[in-house]
Formats: sequence, structure tokens, C-alpha cells
Amino acid sequence: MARVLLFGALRDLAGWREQIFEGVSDLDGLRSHIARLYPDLAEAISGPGVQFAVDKALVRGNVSLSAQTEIAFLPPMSGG
Amino acid sequence: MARVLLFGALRDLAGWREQIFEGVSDLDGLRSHIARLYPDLAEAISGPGVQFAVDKALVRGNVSLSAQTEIAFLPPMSGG
Amino acid sequence: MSVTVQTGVFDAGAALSAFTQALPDAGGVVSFTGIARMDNGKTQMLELEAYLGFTEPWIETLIEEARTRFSLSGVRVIHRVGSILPGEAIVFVATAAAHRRQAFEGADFLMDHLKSRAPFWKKEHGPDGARWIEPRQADYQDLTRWTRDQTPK
Amino acid sequence: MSVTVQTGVFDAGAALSAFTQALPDAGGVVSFTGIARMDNGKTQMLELEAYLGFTEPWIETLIEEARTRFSLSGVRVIHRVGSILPGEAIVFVATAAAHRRQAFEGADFLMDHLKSRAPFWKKEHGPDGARWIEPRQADYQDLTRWTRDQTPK
Repeated sequence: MARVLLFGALRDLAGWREQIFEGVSDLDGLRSHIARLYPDLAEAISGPGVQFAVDKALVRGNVSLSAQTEIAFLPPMSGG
Repeated sequence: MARVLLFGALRDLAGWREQIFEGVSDLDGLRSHIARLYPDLAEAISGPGVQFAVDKALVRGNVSLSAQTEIAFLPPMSGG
Repeated sequence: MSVTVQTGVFDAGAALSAFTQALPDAGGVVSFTGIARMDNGKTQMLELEAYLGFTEPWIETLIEEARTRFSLSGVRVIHRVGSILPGEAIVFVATAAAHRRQAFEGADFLMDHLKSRAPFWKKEHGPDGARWIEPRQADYQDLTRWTRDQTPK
Repeated sequence: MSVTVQTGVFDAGAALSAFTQALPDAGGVVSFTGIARMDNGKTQMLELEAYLGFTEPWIETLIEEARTRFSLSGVRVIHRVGSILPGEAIVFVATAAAHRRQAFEGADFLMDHLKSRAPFWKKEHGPDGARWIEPRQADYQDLTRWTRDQTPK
């Protein structure tokens, strides 16, 4: 189970802020899942400058997702 | 008539803060006057870095003093 | 806690008083307050989003870097999120140090990094609608000031 | 009046609040507060003297120079004179500008000049007696930062 959070422009694009995805075991699996349901969002999160945080730590590449993982998709940060 | 003000270390040296001198018509005259009465102070105000203000404006060299002039002897400023 | 991310309006002066009173022997305290601007009516409201639990630790790490680099004896950061109206404070940074140059450079360093790198997302609402904004090029350029061997002279 | 020379204790936070509230559309406000230090018990009291009627206009002229040079939309200076105890604020400088770099540089410039050049005389009272102090060499060096063609980078 992955709790997915969207921020900034990604949230506006998807039309939701938070959603729980069942049956995903790694980040690549989650991406495929998203690509089927939300092709626009999938494209946006593949774009330059989008970062990923798993349980509030930035990650790169594929990572396995344990139960109750929080995944955040972070568009380019604007600063404060 | 000249109202003389002393600041900082000059005031401690002279032991007074303000004094009225009668019968002085210019700054050189005032200096001679001070030299007779307060030789230590006269030497100190000839020292490097001591500035003079006449009616709250810095001056250099000799200037004539009209009636009721305020002369301030300013030792090197310490900053705030 | 030296960093607070909050939705509520705050008063920069009250924050400065509280910060200064808690310091035992600081020589100099520098504060910066960033205020939402009208831009001649172009901006009616700012919407600022943080990732709570991620944004604060990021700022804490930045504070630790500044504290070490500039020998700061104290640092305070307050950052608004949510809806911010023109004239309201967005960010407050205060630094304390034995000597004023350190306090100035510490505050300057913190602001340059907060303005360009911090995990916030900002949406500007104006008469022509709303748009998400990214850091200005000038903000990125400011950052290069701190990557040389020396701090800026 | 943007400069006040006073014997009474003041609160830097209250000064910052008053300054910020009076500004219509500032983007950034920087403040510096200089606080009397104990220096590990070496200083028990500072005695600061000004030449009233001469010191304030000197500071006003400095403020005008800073306002023009850094495009400041507001400047506030408060300076204590008389007997100052460790922990009390001696000087408060606040600058407001559209962009933060101008506000930072304006405050920095004002402090460098106030600390080295301003018409004040300072006496330090400690356990070994009292002595009049002159600016540190470092204060004069800070001044040279502003005499180049460019402001410090």
C-alpha cells in the first residue's frame, strides 16, 4: 500500500492531493499504475526537476515500497 | 563670548564639561586663553584627531567667533 | 525549536523580541522579514505550500550549516504557508553572533538558500488568474555567492 | 524622524514592528540590533556620549546616502546614549527595500559607518576601572568595503 502525495502544479494537474494505491511493491510499479490511471500525471512526474520522497526522504531511481509507505511527488521547488 | 563644550576623554582631562569664556574673538584667541588657564587641555586639543565644531559645524583652522558662539572640542570619535 | 512553519499571521517584531530575550551574550542580532508585495495590484494573494515533516527538517539542516559556518549563537526561522495577503510577512529569519559581520552573513546565507532551494511551492493569485512560480534567475545567482572558497566580501 | 538618539532603554522588536507597519509596499526589511556585551565580566557598564544637535544630523546625512545608494524605501536608526548595561540594546538599524539584497546591503553599510565614524564617545567601565575606547581596527577595515566602485559582492 502506497500513500501518494502531490504538491504544487502536480496537484492542480491531477485534481487530487492524496490517494492510496494498493498492490504496488516498488516505485516503478507505482509509476506504471499511475500511467494507466492518469497518463497526464505520469508524464508530468517524468518531467525534469520532479523529485520523489519516500517516507519524507528524497530518493533516486527505483526503490521497493514496504507496506504503508508515503510517496511524495515534488515538482521544482519555488523557495520560500 | 564663547560657550565651550568638551567631550569624551577631553572632559575627563579638564574636569569640566562646559564653560563660558569672555573676551575671545576668534578660535586662536580661545586657544591662547585655554593655554593660560588649562595647559594640559590646550595640549590635548592640539593632539592628532581632535576636531572642532563651531555652532555644530566642523571647522578647520582659525575662525572668528561672534557673540554667543558654541565651540565643541571633539576627541577621536569612537563610533556607536 | 528554531524553525516554525505555520499558517497563522505573525508579527516580525514580536518574533525579534522573543529571539533576542533568549540570548545571553550576543553582540549582534540581524533579522530579515520578507513581506508579500502587491506588485501594483498584480498579486492579490499568495498561496504557499510546504510538505510538513519534510520542509522543517530541510530548514533545520540549513540552520545547522549556517550556525557552524558563521559561528552563530542563535538562529530563528518562521515561515508562513497557506493564503498570504499583500503586506503580511511571509518569512522571518534572525541570527545572533558575537560580531555583527557573522550575524549579517548568516542571515544573508539563510535567505539566499530559503528563497531558491527550500521545499515550498508558491502560487500567485492575481486579476488574470493564478500561476505556480519558480525561483527567479536572480535567486539562483545569489546562491553562487556562497559556493566560493570565501564568504562574500 | 528616522533617527532617534535617546537615553532610555528600547525594545528592538517594538521598533521593528513600528517600522514595518509604516511601510506600504516593502518586499524586505532587514534589522540589526547591537547589544552591550559582558565580555566575560570585563565590561560592567558602557557610558556613551553624543553631541546632541550634531550627532543626529550626522546620522541623517548617512541615512540619506544609504537611501539613495541602495534604493531604500525606509530607514530607521535608534541609538542609546548614557549608561548602558550588558544585555541592553545600544543601536538599532532597520532598512526596507523592494528586494532583499538592497535591504541587507543598506543595513550593513549603515552599521559599518555608525560603528567607526559616528560622533559618539564610549567609555567602558569594568572591574579594573574605566577607559575611553576608540574604534577597533576591524571597524575601519569594514569601511573600506564601501569605497570601491562596486558594493560588496
